Amino acid sequence: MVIFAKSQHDRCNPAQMPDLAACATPTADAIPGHFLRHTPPLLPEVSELEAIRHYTRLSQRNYAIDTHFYPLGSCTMKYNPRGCHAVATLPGFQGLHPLAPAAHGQGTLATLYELQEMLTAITGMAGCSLAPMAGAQGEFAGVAMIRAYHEQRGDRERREILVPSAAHGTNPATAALCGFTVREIPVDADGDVDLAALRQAVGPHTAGLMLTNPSTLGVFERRVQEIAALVHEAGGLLYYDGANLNAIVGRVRPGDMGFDAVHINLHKTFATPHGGGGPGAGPILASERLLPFLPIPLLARGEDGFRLLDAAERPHTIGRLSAFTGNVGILLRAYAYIRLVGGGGVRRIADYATLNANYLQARLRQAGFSVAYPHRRATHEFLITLREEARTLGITALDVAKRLLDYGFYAPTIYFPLLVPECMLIEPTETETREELDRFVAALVAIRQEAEQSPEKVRGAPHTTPVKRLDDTAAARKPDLVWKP
Amino acid sequence: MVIFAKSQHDRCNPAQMPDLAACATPTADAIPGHFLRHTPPLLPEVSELEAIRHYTRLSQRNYAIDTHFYPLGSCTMKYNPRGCHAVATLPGFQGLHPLAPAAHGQGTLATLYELQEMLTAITGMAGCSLAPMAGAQGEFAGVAMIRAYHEQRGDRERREILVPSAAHGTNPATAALCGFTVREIPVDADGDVDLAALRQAVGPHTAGLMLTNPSTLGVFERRVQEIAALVHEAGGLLYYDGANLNAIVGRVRPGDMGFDAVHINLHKTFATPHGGGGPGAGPILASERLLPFLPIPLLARGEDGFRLLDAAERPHTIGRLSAFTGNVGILLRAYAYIRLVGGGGVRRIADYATLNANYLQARLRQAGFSVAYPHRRATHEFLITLREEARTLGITALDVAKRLLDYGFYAPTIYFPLLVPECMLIEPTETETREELDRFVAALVAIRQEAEQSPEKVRGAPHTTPVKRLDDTAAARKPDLVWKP
Amino acid sequence: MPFIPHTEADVRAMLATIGVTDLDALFAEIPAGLERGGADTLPSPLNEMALRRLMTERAAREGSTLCFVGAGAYAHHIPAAVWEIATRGEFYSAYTPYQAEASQGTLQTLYEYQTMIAALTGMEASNASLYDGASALGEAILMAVRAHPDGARRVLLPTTVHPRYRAVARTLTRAQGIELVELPFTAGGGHIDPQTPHAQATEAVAAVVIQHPNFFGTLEEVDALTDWAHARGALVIAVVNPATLGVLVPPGDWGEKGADIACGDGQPLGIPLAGGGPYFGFLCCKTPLLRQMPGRIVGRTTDREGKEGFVLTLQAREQHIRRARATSNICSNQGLMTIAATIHMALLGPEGLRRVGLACHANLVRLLARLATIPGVRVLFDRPRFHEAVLLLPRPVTEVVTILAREGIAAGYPLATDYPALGEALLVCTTERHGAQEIDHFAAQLHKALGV
Amino acid sequence: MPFIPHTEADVRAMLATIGVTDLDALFAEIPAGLERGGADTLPSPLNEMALRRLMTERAAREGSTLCFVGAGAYAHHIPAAVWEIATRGEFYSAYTPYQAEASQGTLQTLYEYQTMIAALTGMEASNASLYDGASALGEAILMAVRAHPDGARRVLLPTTVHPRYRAVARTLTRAQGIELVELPFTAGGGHIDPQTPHAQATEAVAAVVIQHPNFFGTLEEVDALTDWAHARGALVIAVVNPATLGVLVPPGDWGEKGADIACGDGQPLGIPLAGGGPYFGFLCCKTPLLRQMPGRIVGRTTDREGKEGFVLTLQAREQHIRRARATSNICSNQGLMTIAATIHMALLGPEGLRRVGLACHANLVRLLARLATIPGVRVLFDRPRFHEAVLLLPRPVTEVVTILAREGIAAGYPLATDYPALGEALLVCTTERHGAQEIDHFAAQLHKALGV
Ligand SMILES: Cc1ncc(COP(=O)(O)O)c(C=O)c1O
Ligand SMILES: Cc1ncc(COP(=O)(O)O)c(C=O)c1O
Repeated sequence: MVIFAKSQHDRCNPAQMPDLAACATPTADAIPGHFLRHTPPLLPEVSELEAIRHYTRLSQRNYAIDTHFYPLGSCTMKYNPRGCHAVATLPGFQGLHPLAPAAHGQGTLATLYELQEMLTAITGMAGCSLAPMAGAQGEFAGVAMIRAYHEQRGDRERREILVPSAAHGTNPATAALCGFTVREIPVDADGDVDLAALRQAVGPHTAGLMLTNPSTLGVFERRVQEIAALVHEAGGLLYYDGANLNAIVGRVRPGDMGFDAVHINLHKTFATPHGGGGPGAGPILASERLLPFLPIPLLARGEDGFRLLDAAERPHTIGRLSAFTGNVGILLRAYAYIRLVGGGGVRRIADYATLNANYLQARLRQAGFSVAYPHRRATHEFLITLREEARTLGITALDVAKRLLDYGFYAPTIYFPLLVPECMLIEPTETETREELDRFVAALVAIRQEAEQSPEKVRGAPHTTPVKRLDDTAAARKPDLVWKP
Repeated sequence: MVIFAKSQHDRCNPAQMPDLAACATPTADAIPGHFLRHTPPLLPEVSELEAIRHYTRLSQRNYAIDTHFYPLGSCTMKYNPRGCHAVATLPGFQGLHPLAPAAHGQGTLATLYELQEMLTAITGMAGCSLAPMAGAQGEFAGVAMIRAYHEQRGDRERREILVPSAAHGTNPATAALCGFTVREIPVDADGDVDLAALRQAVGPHTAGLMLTNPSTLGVFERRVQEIAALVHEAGGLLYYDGANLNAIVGRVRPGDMGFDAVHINLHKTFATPHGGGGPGAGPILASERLLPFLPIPLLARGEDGFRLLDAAERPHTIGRLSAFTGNVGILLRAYAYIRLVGGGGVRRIADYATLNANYLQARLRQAGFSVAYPHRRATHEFLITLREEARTLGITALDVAKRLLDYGFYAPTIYFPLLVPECMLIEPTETETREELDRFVAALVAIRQEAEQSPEKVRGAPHTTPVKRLDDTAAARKPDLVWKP
Repeated sequence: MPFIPHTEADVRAMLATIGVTDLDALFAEIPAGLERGGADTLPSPLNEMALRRLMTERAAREGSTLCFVGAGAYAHHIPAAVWEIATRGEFYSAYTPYQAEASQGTLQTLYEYQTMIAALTGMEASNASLYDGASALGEAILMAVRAHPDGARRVLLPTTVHPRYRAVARTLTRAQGIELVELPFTAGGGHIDPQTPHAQATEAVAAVVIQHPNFFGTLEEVDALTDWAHARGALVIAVVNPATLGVLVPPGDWGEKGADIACGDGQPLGIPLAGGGPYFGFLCCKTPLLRQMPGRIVGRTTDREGKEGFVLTLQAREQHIRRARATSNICSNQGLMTIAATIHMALLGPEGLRRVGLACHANLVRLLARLATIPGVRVLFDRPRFHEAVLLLPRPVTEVVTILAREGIAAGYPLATDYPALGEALLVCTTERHGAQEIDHFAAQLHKALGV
Repeated sequence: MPFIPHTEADVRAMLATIGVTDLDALFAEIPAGLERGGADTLPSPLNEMALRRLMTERAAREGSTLCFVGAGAYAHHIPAAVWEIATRGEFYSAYTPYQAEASQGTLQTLYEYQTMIAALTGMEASNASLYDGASALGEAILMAVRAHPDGARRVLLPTTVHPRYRAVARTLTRAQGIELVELPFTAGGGHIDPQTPHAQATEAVAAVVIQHPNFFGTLEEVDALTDWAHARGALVIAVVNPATLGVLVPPGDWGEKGADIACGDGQPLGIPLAGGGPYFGFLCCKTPLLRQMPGRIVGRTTDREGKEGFVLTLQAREQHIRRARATSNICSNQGLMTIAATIHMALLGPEGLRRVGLACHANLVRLLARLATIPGVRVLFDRPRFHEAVLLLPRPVTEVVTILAREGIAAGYPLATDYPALGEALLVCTTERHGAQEIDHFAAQLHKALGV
């Protein structure tokens, strides 16, 4: 039941309301009547207890990292340390106005400055802006920088961004938003970029290439150096989508692979929470030649302490991405996480994420599941395809995904990548135990058995969730987006 | 599955461990070997994520005020404002050592002092000690004070405490702990103390009478003044068990009824949380003649600020009840609650708790349920008896209680009071809405209908909880109290 | 190993299952010479205890004890319950609700959010959030231009719109060949003269942006501006502060037909200042514009047994389906912030929000009355305003701000950089959190700092 | 009305259903003249915002930034996760788990608590908590006396037991005719001479209490004392700090047969100092004493389908069943605190707890080494000790403590009131939270305060 259905006219919470008697009554400065609202908005009128009960119970209708294994490929659902949350929400940080005098924000600014430096070291790049508020905004910043770079050189013919067909949807969408034409490059049977096709595609119209490495197919792009050389030789620049950094962080630096712009999803590799869809943070890093274009604000260390650099000091910047300093609270959490794991720990992230993925891949293969790229090592994630099961048993990846919910697991990614039919992109992350991975294998095996013996059980799944399978089609056909009394 | 079954040897959480390298290695002061433990204790070895997942999921297996209506009679399960929790756990309060120099605790001490004064005003007593850590400890303090009073006067023959048969179990248990013999006084058909029996019982051996008013039968003891006079005339003193204060707070003061000692359950009337069984707080208040005996520490206001009075300044005190200052965090929450509702709000508590109880009683009576004391007004709670249903349908109060869980309600108190067979002691509290009470009536009506039509459904309840009906008998016969590998 | 649960025995067994001898072997596909690390220069690990000590020291350095800065971020009271619930692990540590059946908590809350924010703004639909108010304006402009039937690419952007919102809008729309035309404000009122737009109406205009109350706190003639825009075939994009909408006419009711798009920052609805973020952008529209909306949208539907449930819907607009032709590149949004805002709005209700608005404004009136007694301090602009105002000071603003900062007071937002023509101008703001005592204290300290 | 959801329409309808005209009518049974209120003198209501302001000011007045006081309450690191989970509404706002099927969260957690605390102390059973360590000792003494086959009512209570624990034990046992005999400590070691008890052994002794480490931080000869007590037919009651039991031999293993009862305060297991409470008392015993145990006990059982589940058990010991013959009057205990402690122990594990103990002690060694360089400061007692020590100062302790308090340092617990014979003695304590820098700072400030 929605909260509006629990609303009762005139119910209110005086403990949460300003006491108007305590405020001087505005007279001279009274607001003219025609500016005033006459019908109150349809907000719920419920008691504090009712509100708490409603949202507490709603929360219980979620699966989350804190309650379930959540092997959602390309999303890096690892444990979000509560200690990071605790320090990021210390009252001093929480109460700071973003436009307070700089003398008032030195604790925050010092921390952000250090984070800027640490991310620069981790990626092997020349500089960093913490401004982007998610991966996609980091992509936007990076591609806008590439555009600004070519424009500044008067190189106005470069109107094309190359994107491997395996790329995440944000890559082409970003390129388009930045005014570029998107050209897709196919991948070969082993999941690597098709070099021949790339060679054909690059040229004087190439502004740049966007690459995720490891790719969203769960494999490491082995010829990344050749790719970089090809694009660079053609005068294009390289963009690194860092959403999959978890697989290599501390081991390989995007800067060393030859990338000119790199974004990092702090809400993936650096364990900040996903919050049911955000907020995240997508710091953007630049090679030497893209440095001038980084989005503002940037953090600088001066004589009087730390401060934010704005457009006056960064004349070539692509500009601002947010009204203030980006998702500061998320940046603080990522900083805290890096300090907790330390230098050695950053590398261990990749080691054990990769171990977990390869172990799970090996176990599933032994159990008879088809791995999409059987000749490849898994990275932090890997793909299986249920094409055979779909053909012989009439069971889709979606059915299996829904049935997994009944077994107490969130489902792997299935809507993506589009290249592999009936796929499951599985990313266990390093924070899960071997026992949990074994339980997951057992569940998949059991579901396949069910699919053979009582397929309607699988097709009708989920059975144990608060609602049964939901009708997406009806939702899109006749959108019901706001409640009406 | 218990957490020990999830344990894996050698798994640990370095983020939560001191770094021994950072500590000087003890050499001279090394602890001799025979003091050292050789086998590590059986604590779980789980990751931080596993611990969080385990206890988060366990928590979801509870009903609580924040998730369900919880009409548990005699327990006053009302909303526990989160604002009170927030202020009581401000870092300044949380970090204060109880034995820190007094200069360091002035914020806490000032607050406790004000609370002492406020409770004194609310009860109409002469003084207050915040020391007792729950209602039962408040009772202990009160009865120990009565004992000390008689002893100080050399009145050593008063070895009996009178307790109405309806009293809560803590009353006789407390009297016994204080070295008294307990004498039960019956109640009459209307739920009042049987005055004739009381007259017979009082005498020179009477140390005092313990009374809850309103009583645990959910009715106001109408002849409380006569009772007080009777006991006082016989030289005994009167103890007020304030567990039911919610019914009359702000309207009637125990001091005006003639009581000499009063405890208050802050975790009931003053909305501090119950925490699955505590902590609570049971401040004890005294009439003029019992003042010298109040337990220490007491709060005093001096020239240098507030301070705690100890035995040196309170020579007649019954002594200490805890190592430090009692359940300070709970006291802070109660203070915050009183400030939030204010003077007028304190009285409203009683008004609306009583309104809700009488409304629910009226609705249930209209629906055909038997009210235990049909000629009486309900106070903050009331009793129904399912004796008829038990006889005709073979359904017990326990069955109905369990079935209520399936309907999304915690069950009323049924193990108590022992005087009324197949009873349900129902206390809705003032923080529930009329709609919720109506839903509860509908559920009871539906369950009675089920009892007629498909009694096995009721007898087999609960059906929707994480476990089905549990075997208490087996638990007590062969106690399994600690897990063994 | 912090946050990695593997024991040595686990690692051995797992490597054996994979069929390799060590962890390095798992990285064999990485070309030789590329592996170089990068984490070596990072500090060694701290445990949570040490981290807490470090960060507590830093947080203690943040000195604002009294804040009169507004300018797009507002220090409102937030009920303790809001974040107690919003940070429950089930909300905090979930992902975007792709598997709807296992995400009903997030989904229903977002649906309720959409309903509430649409009700507040008087609009018909809402998405489930964008990054912040400024980027929401950028998206609103892109959306309006996409939706505009004539393909017009000019958008009127008054200088009374938050300067940083304008800056972000420029960043986000630059590559789309959109022309952002800035309208000047009146010297006396600090608002857009409803007559002024006529001068700009030489070419087709896709949209007119109206911030109300505007950046100076001044109330705009929203009815006249809206009707003018509509008469020209332009869409109206409202930029509003949701905390004012318990009191002020919602954009959906401006003029004859109401604004077409309403956006802004949701921070005033229960989100702490937190140094600038995370906040969240909201974006609402009338139904005809729905399919141009960027971002996640939640819809109500039924399950196979006819029971009510909630799903992400209209996904064909989004990057993961439509890729280069999506309505935006946004993927992660500010989910948790909208969950908090929903709880906040549910706790306040219509009456609570109304009182917040009235109290904010009443405090401003009180503050201005106090400041009127300080020689040389002048209040700029003579139009009706709402909880913010521009002061003109008789001493350089930067000096005054520095002096007050030492007293723990964040005095206001200096306007010199964004509006040099205004002179020594300081934008000040009050909310319901300012007590009479604090207002008096600020006035007294300001008086002292001015040395007059 | 704060926290009362009734609208005027509700009230009218409800009164009509009851059949009365106003609220006062509901109180008609209260004798005339008795109604007088009492809340009239209370202050008028504050909203949460104003309350927060008030309490934030007060909390800011609490000045300890550096604390070297122990004496029964210890400033340990508490993982953030502990209270994030423990204050989830489902734990925080539930009652004593009477309806087991709807309380499995609390019940299973308590069962796990019992297992952990029994494991730590090396005992066979545990209850689900008592109020605090001191009252737990009182209950342990009552329990031992009840259990003692000969009806002996003498209990040996060394003066090395926390003075306040002794005080509480006196309060709680006074009316039961129990004789608490205090044993003196050795001047050199600050411990009970294993020979001394012999002198007291003239009459039957029901129990001997041993605190270890004792109040001074000194380690007692627990094996010899335990064996001596058992040889005399007395039960042994151990008072222990659970945070030491990752390192020290648990009471269950003392001497030949081990202690019979172990109790103490659970505060060091994840409970904040919080001005003195709420903490929790733990009480463990060997199986034969189980039915004399006071307080709630949780047991594991099965449901009607054979599935594991948890219930309150052995309730026949308790006041609500046995009334005047119950094992105690306790009803509410400190439930939430044990839930937090359980999570804390699960996060630390055996190795974490061991390291906490070692680090606490290592810090003490460091502190004592630093203090040894200050002229006139002497460390009292030459026995092995654990993370607490008694200092003798060359200047009145109260003066020194006052001076250091001004610097934000809580220097220690002055022993003059409880042990006047010791002279200018100060009990100091270190935990794992003290960094080298803080220890050095304390030593430097102490040096300065002594003016030597
Ligand atoms: C490969 C890849 N790139 C980019 C993104 C976009 O990141 P964000 O959601 O933070 O905008 C994602 C998110 O899932 C991703 O998986
Ligand atoms: C009437 C009555 N008296 C005393 C008590 C004991 O209070 P506490 O549980 O706080 O010790 C209770 C608790 O339920 C009670 O209902």
